[in-house]
Amino acid sequence: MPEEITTWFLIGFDALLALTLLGVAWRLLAGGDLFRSVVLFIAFGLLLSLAWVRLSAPDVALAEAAIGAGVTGALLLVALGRLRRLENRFFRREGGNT
Amino acid sequence: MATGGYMLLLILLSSLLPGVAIFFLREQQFALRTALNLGGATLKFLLIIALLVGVYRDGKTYSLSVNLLPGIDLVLAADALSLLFATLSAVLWLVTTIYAIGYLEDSPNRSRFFGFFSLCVSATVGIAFSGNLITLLIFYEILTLATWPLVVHRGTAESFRAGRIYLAYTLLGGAVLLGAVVWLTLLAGSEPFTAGGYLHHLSADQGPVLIMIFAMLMAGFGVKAALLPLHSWLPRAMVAPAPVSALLHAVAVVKAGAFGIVRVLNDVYGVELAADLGVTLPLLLLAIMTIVYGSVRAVFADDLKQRLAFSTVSQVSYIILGVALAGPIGAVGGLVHLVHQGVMKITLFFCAGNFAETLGIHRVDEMRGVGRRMPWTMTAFTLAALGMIGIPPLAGFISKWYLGLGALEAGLAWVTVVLVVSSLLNALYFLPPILRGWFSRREGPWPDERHGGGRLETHWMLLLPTMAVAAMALGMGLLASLTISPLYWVTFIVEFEYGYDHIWRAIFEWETP
Amino acid sequence: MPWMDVMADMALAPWLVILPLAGALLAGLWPAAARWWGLLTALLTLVMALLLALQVHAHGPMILDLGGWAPPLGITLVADGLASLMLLMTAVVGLAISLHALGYLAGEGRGHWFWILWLWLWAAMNALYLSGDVFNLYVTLELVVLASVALVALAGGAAPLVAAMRYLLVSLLGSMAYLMGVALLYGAYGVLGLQALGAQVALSAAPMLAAVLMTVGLLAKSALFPLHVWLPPAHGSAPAPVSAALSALVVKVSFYLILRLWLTVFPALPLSGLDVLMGVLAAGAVLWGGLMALRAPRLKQVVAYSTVAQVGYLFLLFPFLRAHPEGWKAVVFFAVAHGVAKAAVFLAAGTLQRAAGHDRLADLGAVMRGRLKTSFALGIAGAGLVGLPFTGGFIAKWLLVQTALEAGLWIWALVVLGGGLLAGAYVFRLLGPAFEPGPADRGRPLPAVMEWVPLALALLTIGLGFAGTPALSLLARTLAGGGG
Amino acid sequence: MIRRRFTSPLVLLMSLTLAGLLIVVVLDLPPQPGLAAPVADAMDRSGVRHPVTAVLLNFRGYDTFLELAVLMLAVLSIWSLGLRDPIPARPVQGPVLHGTLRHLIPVAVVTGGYLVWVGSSDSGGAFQGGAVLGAAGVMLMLSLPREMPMPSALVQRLGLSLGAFAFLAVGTAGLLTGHGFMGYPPAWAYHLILGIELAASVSIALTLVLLFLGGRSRRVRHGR
Amino acid sequence: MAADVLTPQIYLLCGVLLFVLGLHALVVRRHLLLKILAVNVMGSGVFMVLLGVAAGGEGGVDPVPHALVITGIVVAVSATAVALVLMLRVKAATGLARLPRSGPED
Repeated sequence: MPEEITTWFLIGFDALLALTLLGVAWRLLAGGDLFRSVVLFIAFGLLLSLAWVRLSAPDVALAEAAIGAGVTGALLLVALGRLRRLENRFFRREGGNT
Repeated sequence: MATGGYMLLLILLSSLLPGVAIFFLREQQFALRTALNLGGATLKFLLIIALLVGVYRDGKTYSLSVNLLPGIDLVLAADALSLLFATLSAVLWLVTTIYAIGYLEDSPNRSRFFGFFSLCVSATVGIAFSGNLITLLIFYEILTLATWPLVVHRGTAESFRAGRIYLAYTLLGGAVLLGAVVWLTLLAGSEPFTAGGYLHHLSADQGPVLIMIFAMLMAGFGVKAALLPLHSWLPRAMVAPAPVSALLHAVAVVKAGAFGIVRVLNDVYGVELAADLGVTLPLLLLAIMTIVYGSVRAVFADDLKQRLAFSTVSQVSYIILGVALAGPIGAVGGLVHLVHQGVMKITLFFCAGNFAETLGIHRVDEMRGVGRRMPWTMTAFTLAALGMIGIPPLAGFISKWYLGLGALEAGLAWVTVVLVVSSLLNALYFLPPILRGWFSRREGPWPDERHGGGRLETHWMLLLPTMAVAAMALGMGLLASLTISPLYWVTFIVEFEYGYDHIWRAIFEWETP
Repeated sequence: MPWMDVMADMALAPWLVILPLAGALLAGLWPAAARWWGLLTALLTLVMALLLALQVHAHGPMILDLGGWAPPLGITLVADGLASLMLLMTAVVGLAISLHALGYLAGEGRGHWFWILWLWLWAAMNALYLSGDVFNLYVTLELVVLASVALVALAGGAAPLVAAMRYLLVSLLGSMAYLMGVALLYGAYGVLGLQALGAQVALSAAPMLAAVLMTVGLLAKSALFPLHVWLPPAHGSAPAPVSAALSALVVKVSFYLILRLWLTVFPALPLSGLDVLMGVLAAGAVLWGGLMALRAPRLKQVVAYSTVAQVGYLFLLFPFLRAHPEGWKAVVFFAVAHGVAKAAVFLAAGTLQRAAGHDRLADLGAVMRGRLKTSFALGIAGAGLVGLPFTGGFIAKWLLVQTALEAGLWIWALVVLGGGLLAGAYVFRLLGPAFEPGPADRGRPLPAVMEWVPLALALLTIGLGFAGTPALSLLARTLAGGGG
Repeated sequence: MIRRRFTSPLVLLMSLTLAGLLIVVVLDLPPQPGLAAPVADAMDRSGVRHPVTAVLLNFRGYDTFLELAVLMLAVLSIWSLGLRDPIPARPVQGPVLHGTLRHLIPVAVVTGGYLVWVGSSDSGGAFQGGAVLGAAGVMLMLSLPREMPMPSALVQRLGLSLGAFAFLAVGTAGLLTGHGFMGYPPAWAYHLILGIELAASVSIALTLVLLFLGGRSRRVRHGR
Repeated sequence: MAADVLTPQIYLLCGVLLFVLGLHALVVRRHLLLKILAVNVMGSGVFMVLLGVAAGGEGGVDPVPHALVITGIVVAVSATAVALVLMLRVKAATGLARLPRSGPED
């Protein structure tokens, strides 16, 4: 019965995807290295679009990939870069004082 | 809307509008400010006379109502009691205005002072003309708002402290009052004041609730009337300028409280219901305790204004005592004391202000020999003080006489003992300043002499109002049997309130045997 | 009135969104003329809000299907008594804020940003008041949040920026909780319209959880104690027109939404427990806000803490909703009265601050004596906050106490009365410096409009003291929920 | 620190409780028809063939309009926060990246345009198309060694508000011509929707680029 | 058939857990960037619930939640952009990318 096998395969895939999503979310929110969090977030967005496809929502998948992962990811990366630079500036200023 | 309701509005506006205008005058615009002050005061006086003529000669009724909430109106109405209080306020405002102009000459922030002064009188007249309990509450709160700036007028740390205490008491009283009025309105609706009360129809099992509400109302009004546990703001408020003390003590604030208690007892609960509920006796006891306590404190007060303040605490409770006796004769005594105490006390405060302003006298022991230096003021002081003690034929005697008769009528003979004791205490604290003023000799200079050199003993704007009110205090006693006397008026009110046609005749015969 | 009949069929509601939004877009396009667009918008919006209130009062609630698509499919605009009263209040206060800003921001290089963001905020609030769809409400809510966060941050400086950040995060948290509620409701009933949901919601787990999530989310936005931390720095350090807009208007937005939800969507759900919890939080807010206002050293901080306290009254809504069918009207009237009075107080404070160059209470006496009109506005509007007679605040306090006593909830009556006492204490504390001895000083020269607008608004507070009956009869034309 | 030690377990407990409640509720959601049927019934009057686009731009066009407003407001909010620092300096790009981008960007532009157009009948639409266009713009930014000169402030603002304006104009026109606010005459619906989509996608693309820039540059002063 | 029922259920469950995960991180994490990420994760959780509902409905796939989620994604990116810029301003003004005196609720 190939149909049933396909069905169970897909369900297995769904479960795996859900678990991966949860794992990625857990890791990215755990803190530590911010850069890693941001990269994980972008990956999270891409995995989400996969989930949206599985939920028969191709429009949402497109939007998620372009906006949720793409644009938000770019925003996060730039913000992180600026944050680092601000940190350096503060660091330098404090270093100069002492 | 009955005919001529706008007359009442006009009376309110005659002090409100000048008041608002005065706020925005510059300090130097003396002439305009004085014109506005006196113009407003005179206009109000004339309007009240017109109102009196309208009510008593032409039999008109005046009322005005504005809707506030569904079923709840702001009602202004003129009945005999409101006319009594309004007339007292208008007359005393006129003289106090003149006095205050003289007293505050050259002091700073006069525009602000007279602005709030006018607001204060508007609120008092509003209280007088309130046609129901909600309206009374509204103007009562406005009075708080308008008098606080007067209490803190001098701006010193001490006056701010007094202001804080004043606010703490009056706002708390206002909150309690609001709760009580809302509660009562839920039970009985927003009824107009009705002679004999409007709560009879409430079922008997609501007795405890009605007692609770009564207690709250008494607490709310008792704050301003300086009833015993709630009195201590009053002596502290003495830091205000003399005309303010005069106004606070003689007319506006304490009388507003006493007036509210009279209204509640007569026109909301009705004396019968109040007596049935058993609330008049506790009120009577409270009044008596306040009378004795105030007198005792006055005896030990060295500062002249403090002494007068404690005297006020004591004397205002005569009014409450009178209505709490729950009989017509006692009510006559209480209500007539509303007027008499007002006129006498304002005389005393004017005199104290004259002493302080002219010679820098603040303490009783500084009054030595002041009778020679300021004989006119001292005469006025003596007349009013003797009146307070209750020496015949002065005004205070009449009040006490009726209070005594009322007590006998109510079968509470022991109350007369209290009256006697209180009168003795009155003598104890009023005679020393009189004796010192007339019969002691002054050694050395006055503490701070200012108005020297003139032909008069002090500024005419201080002296004239003082003499006017002193003359009134004298006249009210001497001419008590005339139809324009407060006594006649009060008996008319009581006759109406208590529904006894014959009582007033009976009283009158009793009084002039 | 024949013209009322002509108006009967006119769709006025969309204009209340179109006008401010068009104004916002135009102001964004020509920042140099932003203030004139703002003023024009304010005037037109006020006229429209008045007409709408009259229309609703005369003909009852209006429901408009947007795009001609009937409810399960399309979005509706609902103009009923509640919405039109809030719109009217917003328009009146909005015009005052706009006029005052004309003076306050004159000559400020970045002043145009105020106008742009303020018009956006106005459009967003109007859209929210009119929306009849839970998801559409979410979008309007986000608009309100973004505009008000930007307005808070406009002042620059560490404290406003931190406050803005805090506010944004709390709001986003609230929005997400709200959105989860929407998702649960859609999952359970498959519709998004408020009326349609209200007709279906019955006592079961999904709507209960949705109600809790949405309510708690919105509470966080409305700064109810103890979620109020961001409010005082945000409202206290923003430019005066912004403070006025935030304290008088934005705070009411999430309150309105909570009320709307419980009136229309969730009336079938029991409130047991929630009412006591909310009442306790409300009492905490009243007490804490009042005490902090008594201690704050700066004028605008005092007023900001006063907002924390008065938000507490708003959430007496819950005990009232449970115990009294008409009780919410008292709270709405309070919201309106507070809106007008608080705006007047903040604008007056702004004028004094501009004149003196600072707003430290201890050193404000001279300017308060010199700027009498403004001090008066402060006094009258302050009396409104305390609930002294002849102000809308008095009527509001009366209604609150009446409702509480009528429902037998005397404890909440005590909270209202006690809160009034605290308000009295801090309002008179504000006025104190005016009575200290010393010279009068008008301070820096200011445009006359900055003195007249607070005064006019303060006088309107008195006007509200006589508006109880019409306001209540307008509120009676509110769409009720529950079974249609 | 004591406070944190005390609150962390509390937060965890509350989160777990909430999770439990949500799971119970979500798994127990009753089957309901949703709005699939009403949407299908109304498709022939919507002017487009793709249901999601019909919902977005017609049935719930008001939502989408306000969503455009949110985007625009976000840019304005960011601008109002003051001038920004220039984008962090990037290493000089090699020829590979440069070449790739040279081909990728036109492809992205075409894809974006296609997505907008195809939105009326298939998956796609203004937001997706606009996002791809915006992404192309962002890539362009990243590929240039120095910051790209942006068009003048007025042009930026015009482009930014184009979508919202178009939507508002069409919506108001509907109100004035008797089709109700946000209503289209069915015959014109397709063209109006396509027009709005085009305008919106331009605005969205520009918005995304501007969001990415995160404020107006400190280096180039834009006059008002 | 099983997939039609189970797939939405799996994602509903996942969505709920993402929501709570995000909520917890939003409250507990102190760095603003993490808080912002947490809000986004919360949002994704809600979107997943909405789409799960859409996929599990009786009458086939429901397009309305799809439209809602697209709107939601755009709103989320707008809010994220604003929050990120604000974070940078806070950092520039205070030197910290976290909220001072952070209580449990912020």
